[in-house]
Amino acid sequence: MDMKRSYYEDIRLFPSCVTVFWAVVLLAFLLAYPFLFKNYYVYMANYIAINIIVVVGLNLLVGYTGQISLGHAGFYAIGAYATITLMSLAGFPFLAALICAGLIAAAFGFLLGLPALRLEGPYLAIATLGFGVTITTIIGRIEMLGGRQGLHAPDLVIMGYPLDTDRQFYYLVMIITVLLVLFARNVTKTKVGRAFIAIRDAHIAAETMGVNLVLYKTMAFALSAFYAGVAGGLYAFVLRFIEPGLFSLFLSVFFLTMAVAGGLGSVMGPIAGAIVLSFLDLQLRNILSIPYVGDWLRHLSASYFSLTGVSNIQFIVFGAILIAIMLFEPLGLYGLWIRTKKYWKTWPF
Amino acid sequence: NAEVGVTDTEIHIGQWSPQTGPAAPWGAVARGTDAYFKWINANGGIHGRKLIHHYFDDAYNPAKTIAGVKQLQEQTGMFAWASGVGTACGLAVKDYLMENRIPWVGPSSGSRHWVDPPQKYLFNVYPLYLGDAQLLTEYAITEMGKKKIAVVYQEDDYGKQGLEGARYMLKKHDMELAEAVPVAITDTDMRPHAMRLRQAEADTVLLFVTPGHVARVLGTAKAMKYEPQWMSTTTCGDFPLMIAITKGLYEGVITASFGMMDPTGNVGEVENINNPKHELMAKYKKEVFEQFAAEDERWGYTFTAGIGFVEPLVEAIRRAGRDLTREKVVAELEKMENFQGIMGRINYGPFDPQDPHCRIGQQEIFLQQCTADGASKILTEWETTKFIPKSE
Amino acid sequence: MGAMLEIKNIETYYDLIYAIRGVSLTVAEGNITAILGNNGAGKTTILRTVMGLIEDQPDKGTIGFMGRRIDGLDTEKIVRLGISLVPEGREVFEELSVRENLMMGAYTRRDKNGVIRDLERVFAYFPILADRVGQWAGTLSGGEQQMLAIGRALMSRPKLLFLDEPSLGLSPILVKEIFEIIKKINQEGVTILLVEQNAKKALEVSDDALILENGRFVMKGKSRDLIEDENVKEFYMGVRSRESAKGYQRWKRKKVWR
Amino acid sequence: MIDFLQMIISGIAVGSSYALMALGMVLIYKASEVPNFVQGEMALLPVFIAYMIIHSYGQSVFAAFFGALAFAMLLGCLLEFIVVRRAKNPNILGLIIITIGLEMVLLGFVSWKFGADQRVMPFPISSYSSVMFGGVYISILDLLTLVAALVIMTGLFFFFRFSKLGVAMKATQQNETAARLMGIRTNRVKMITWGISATVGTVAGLLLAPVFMEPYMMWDPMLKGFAAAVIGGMTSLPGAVFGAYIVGIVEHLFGGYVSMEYKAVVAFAVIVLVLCVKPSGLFARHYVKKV
Amino acid sequence: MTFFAVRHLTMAFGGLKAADAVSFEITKGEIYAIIGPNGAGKTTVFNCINGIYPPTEGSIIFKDRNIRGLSPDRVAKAGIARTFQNIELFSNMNTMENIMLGRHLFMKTGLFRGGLMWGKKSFAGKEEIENRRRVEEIIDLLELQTYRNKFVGALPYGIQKKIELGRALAAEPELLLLDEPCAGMNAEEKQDVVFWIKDIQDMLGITILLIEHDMHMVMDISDRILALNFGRPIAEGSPAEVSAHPEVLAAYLGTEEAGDAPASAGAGRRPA
Ligand SMILES: Nc1ncnc2c1ncn2[C@@H]1O[C@H](COP(=O)(O)OP(=O)(O)OP(=O)(O)O)[C@@H](O)[C@H]1O
Ligand SMILES: Nc1ncnc2c1ncn2[C@@H]1O[C@H](COP(=O)(O)OP(=O)(O)OP(=O)(O)O)[C@@H](O)[C@H]1O
Ligand SMILES: [Mg+2]
Ligand SMILES: [Mg+2]
Repeated sequence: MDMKRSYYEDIRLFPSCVTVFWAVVLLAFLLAYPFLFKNYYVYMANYIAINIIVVVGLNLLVGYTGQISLGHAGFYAIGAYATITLMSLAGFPFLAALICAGLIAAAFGFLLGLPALRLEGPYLAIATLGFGVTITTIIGRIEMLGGRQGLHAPDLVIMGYPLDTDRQFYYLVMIITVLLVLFARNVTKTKVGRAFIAIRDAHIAAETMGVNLVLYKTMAFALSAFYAGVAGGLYAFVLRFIEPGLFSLFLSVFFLTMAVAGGLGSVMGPIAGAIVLSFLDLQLRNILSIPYVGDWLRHLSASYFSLTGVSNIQFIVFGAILIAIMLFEPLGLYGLWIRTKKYWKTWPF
Repeated sequence: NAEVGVTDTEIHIGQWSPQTGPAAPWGAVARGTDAYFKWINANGGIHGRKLIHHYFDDAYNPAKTIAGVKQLQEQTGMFAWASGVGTACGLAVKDYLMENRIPWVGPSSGSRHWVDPPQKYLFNVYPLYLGDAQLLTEYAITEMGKKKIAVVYQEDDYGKQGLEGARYMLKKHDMELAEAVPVAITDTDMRPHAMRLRQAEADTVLLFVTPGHVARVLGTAKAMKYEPQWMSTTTCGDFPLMIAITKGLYEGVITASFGMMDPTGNVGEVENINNPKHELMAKYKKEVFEQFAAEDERWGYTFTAGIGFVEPLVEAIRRAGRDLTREKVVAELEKMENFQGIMGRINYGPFDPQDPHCRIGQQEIFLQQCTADGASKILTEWETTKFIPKSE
Repeated sequence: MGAMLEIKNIETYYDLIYAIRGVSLTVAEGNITAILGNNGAGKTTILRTVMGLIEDQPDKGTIGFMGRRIDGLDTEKIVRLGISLVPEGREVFEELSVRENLMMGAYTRRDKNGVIRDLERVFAYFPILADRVGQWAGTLSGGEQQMLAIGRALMSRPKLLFLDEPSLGLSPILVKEIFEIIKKINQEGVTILLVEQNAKKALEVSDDALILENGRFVMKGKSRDLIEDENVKEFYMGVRSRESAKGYQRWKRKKVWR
Repeated sequence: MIDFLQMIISGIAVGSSYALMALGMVLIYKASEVPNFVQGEMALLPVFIAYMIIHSYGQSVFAAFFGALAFAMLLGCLLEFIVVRRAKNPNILGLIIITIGLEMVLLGFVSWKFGADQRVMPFPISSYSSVMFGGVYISILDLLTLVAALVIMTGLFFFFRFSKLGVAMKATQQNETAARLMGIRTNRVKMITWGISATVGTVAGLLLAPVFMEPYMMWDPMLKGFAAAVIGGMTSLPGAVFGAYIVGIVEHLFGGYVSMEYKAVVAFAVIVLVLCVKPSGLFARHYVKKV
Repeated sequence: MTFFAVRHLTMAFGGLKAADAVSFEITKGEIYAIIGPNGAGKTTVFNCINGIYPPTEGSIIFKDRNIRGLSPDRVAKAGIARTFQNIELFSNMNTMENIMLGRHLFMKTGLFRGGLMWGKKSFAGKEEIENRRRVEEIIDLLELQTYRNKFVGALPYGIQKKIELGRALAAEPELLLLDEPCAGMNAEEKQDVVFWIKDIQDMLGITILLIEHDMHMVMDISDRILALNFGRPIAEGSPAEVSAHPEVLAAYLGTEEAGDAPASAGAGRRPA
């Protein structure tokens, strides 16, 4: 029986030496990454890291607090626009602008959290969805924010060091990502995180145990929006150009997909989801250049479908992968991981 | 050879386009380019080198455009970039391409952003939307004697610059715009828009929207018994297509055109994209389209534009000779004067950061009117339009 | 009387949890059979297994109902064969009215008049349900929901009725009544398999009884014999509690069954 | 005044197609509690099939439409049977993701098979002719849509209110285990619901296609239909139709009198307002869990 | 000082008065039980006390303060904890975390201090450990050790009831509301619960308000009993008094005669 040798064991970051080892390996890998891979992959890592931030934040809301959001692209947009505007119009330094942008997004999250207090299920879904599309519509109308033409990001300088290549930006993004992920992980292990889960599982009971529903629900919204806002600010500098069309409903749906397919209610799950699905999203458009498969698909298209529409195969594959994940592993990629672990534990029996 | 993207036998050229998503109809541009390059290669290539065309699907999403451009540029190495659909997508990669001094020729949208401010390595081909609007407005006022002109515009560069061009021309005539109706790209219900136009009693309506929206606006207005003179842009100039998707309502609509048929000396005559009188077009149809396009490809404006937008690039590569470098290509492009393929005449000049005209390329267009069977009645000669700089 | 339900050596898993460890049981036609056991012994699991509610289970063993094998059949089919379950925790349709809930119980029946008669019968057993007939079942009190669940099961006129802790949360008078009703239903020809915590009442009303522990039967017999058994008395009927509650007698005896 | 009436009428006209989508959504929500994101594409594929029947096999429009509706029924059933049913212990979010996945597959399939070309569906009556009531125009196609929406709503309403299968659908949604214990073949019930829902959606699709057809044509009606269903209460059929008319009329009045630019999003603002007052929509009883 | 009192509490759902002018008072340290037939309004009274339902009328006094109209979390803060009739556990947490949630009110870790829990010396770390110690005490008391790291969703009913009790205890309430703590337990387990309730009263000094249908238990441990029927109090007093009260006998306990005629008065219709 696992007896309480020390109370701290359950909550500490590295439950065993093995995890410390793997964490160090991971950290070393992350440090060396830009030197191991071509620039494009560094760019991709930045892109994925940013998705990780959003999805980890979204998971705090969806996975832990049980509130659905189809409007995270809105917070993301707010973060991106606020960062650039604060820098170019108000002359904020980057990090300050980024944090302020996160806070502005959080303020919007708080506001959205208020009507969300009484809503659930599809009602909440549509309200948040409405928020997402409204925000981008409004941004698209504000000339100061570049309207539909979009905005270019200003030059990025941190404490005198210009960061204009993807490699330089990589370290900044990684530091922020790791910090935010650890923060989220700690939140979920302490009082606030428990309150979130309690609200999700049995909100009446949570209330009678002293959890202030208004406070914690809006806090979940604000926190999650903060993550999206910070990620949005970073995203503006990964792309170096933003326009309202980027922050479409599809993006919100995509965030949610990453969170759910990765596995809700865990911190590792969304990370896995963000990595796998972002990668798929970027790489599937090359599906026709895979040797043999591509030729076969072209052949198939020529005889039964249309060659002009052949690129749409990526949707079919992407959709099918989503369905497969959810059908075979309702807990998402994280569930898969747990199962594999269980399996190997008993290996070779 | 030291230049990126050029080997002894190959020249790598990249392009992005939406093959999927709501903007997928524009994907035919890249497929046109592709067929054109294949045709060139089949005819011996350029100075012994084949053109290797890498086009990828970005689904009209700037984020994916950036990713794809970086991937191709950094992994395979592109010598130059051709065309590329979408203003936002182009804007997203513009800085990257320019900072790396990679030539980019013929973005397939008529946005002022490509030339204002001009960029050394970016050569515009598509006549600006500002020009379409000017010519259409001018024609409506002076030739047709219209009094109340309204604009339906998409809420992006395309629509807004069209609106700006129309306003510019109306001001010259001391007239006011009767109504400006914005359309969101996601709108499918055009009844409110048609209502607005009818309320304003506009006798002429300029449509700066996609073909799909045009079809819906025309149909809805017709059901309300509102039938003004409709006008539209090069974007909606594919008459056979428009006649089909409007079930014939497109008859009589006037649009601007950037080429594909030759108005010179033919004014008042009827031309047909399927049996063009334009010699080069006829040739392309027979040799490029019929041999190298996919079986289900449609011979239409979008496809042919894919050829037209890259003709200057191919020409410049040809002129640069066997010893190919980017600088040489740029130099050749700058020297280009009155070059004409299937579009209008194209002129560039030595790079001058103050003068957009050195990169604007084509500045002339003409007007055509749709006949009942989808052919074009040509209304004007080539007309040179004026560049309107950003107002701030 | 022959065996109506015959369970042979079934084993059931919840994923990796081995919940039922080889259980055999026969329910004789016309009898009331009771299963007793601690929390988590697996009583509910047996019922759910028989009803086909646990996917891909039982893992081993066979279940026969009136001479026909029913393991592996869909729940719907099993219900249509004439078995009905009053599930633990009531499981009423919260957003349907009381009447609609009851009518759902008669879903598989085609005889309209019979259904109406049975509805009357249920209202006669549980008059309070007649008062609440239009109310959403989710807003009923706990006991009312329990009555509704039993009534609903009766509406399908089952040959064999499973009751999973029917007295849970009922007031003493209702507990008494429920057991009377159970007896009455039984006398009307319905065979009953009863799972109960209230051992005394269950043993009084039933013909046969079994005691389940940790997924195995540890005792079987006629109810009137078990009722006299010392161990059963002490652990399941709480004879001792009478004297001790206020006396802080907090010693505990280990249960030894074999 | 005429303008105002025209806006109301136009709002109702566009609301009718939202209403059909909303009805489809409500049906599936009633049976499986899924906000069904594949609703639009379940209609899209049959519409394109109808187009194919007309153009590739030269059949009459009526035959094609009939074929499309039959195909929709089959498609809905198949989606449920092949995919949705296979979900192990599905939770709402999982099901949303599955429907989104299905949406991608079907949309990809249609775009792959038919290309991105824009087209229109032949239709027995001209899609542009209209009738006039005292200065207010309404196109015949719109009128047809309106009638279809009301007829289908009434039919479904009575079906749910009075048929045993209707109540069984509700029961299935609320507590599937218990429903199975009642002998309700929940799988079959759900399958049929999906079939009916797809068919209702296809009616909307077929009535939109004569004006314009492309692979993305159903996305906006689907979203608006979803919005309408939510305003109406997600489980109420009359609510869905009513909500759809609210959305349509508000959009038109807003577009006509206030701002065209925000017309596309005004529906969502209305929703948030409505939900602030009635968290479960206008027509559904708000059920608060009892402890 | 009034420790706890309910005065003229009325709760109406539409036309139905689930609680109708209920009044009673509890002194500190006693065990007070509410009994009554199913649907009599017992749980409704609890829900009103907790602030889950807004009472239509009446007042609820706790330590000289009217807590009617406070939100449930405020009521909890004032020192009232409860368990539920139909188990409301956080099914995706394990036993320990469930009980840890009971410590919610005692923990000061907010978002920031929680997120910045770097090590056991940090504020949040220290606080976690400290509260964990309290939780372990409760786990020991209720003999839940084997279930400590198990997800509660799949645990047996009786264990879940115990965990709920533990969670309520973790909040260190002054007044503990127990809604049918023994339902679904066998005799032996019931006995354990009885002991625990006594312990809670004696050792922790917590006042207990109890709903229960098991008359043996109620008679055994409660100091005073209130009987409700159709939302109205019908009898109050010591166990002996109440159990002898004729109305209680008729409506709730059932006399021997009533037992012979099942479909009779017991679940009786509301008097006209
Ligand atoms: N869904 C489930 N997943 C995993 N384990 C389960 C599940 N349901 C029950 N179990 C486990 O199976 C065992 C038997 O449970 P079961 O509910 O059958 O007991 P029971 O005898 O009915 O208890 P009670 O008297 O509390 O109702 C228990 O140990 C329980 O933890
Ligand atoms: N939210 C509600 N809406 C409508 N009626 C309700 C609501 N909550 C309770 N009721 C009704 O109030 C009455 C009292 O319910 P309550 O749950 O308080 O009973 P109870 O005394 O706890 O019974 P039991 O012992 O069966 O749990 C019941 O008739 C119930 O139907
Ligand atoms: Mg059980
Ligand atoms: Mg109760």
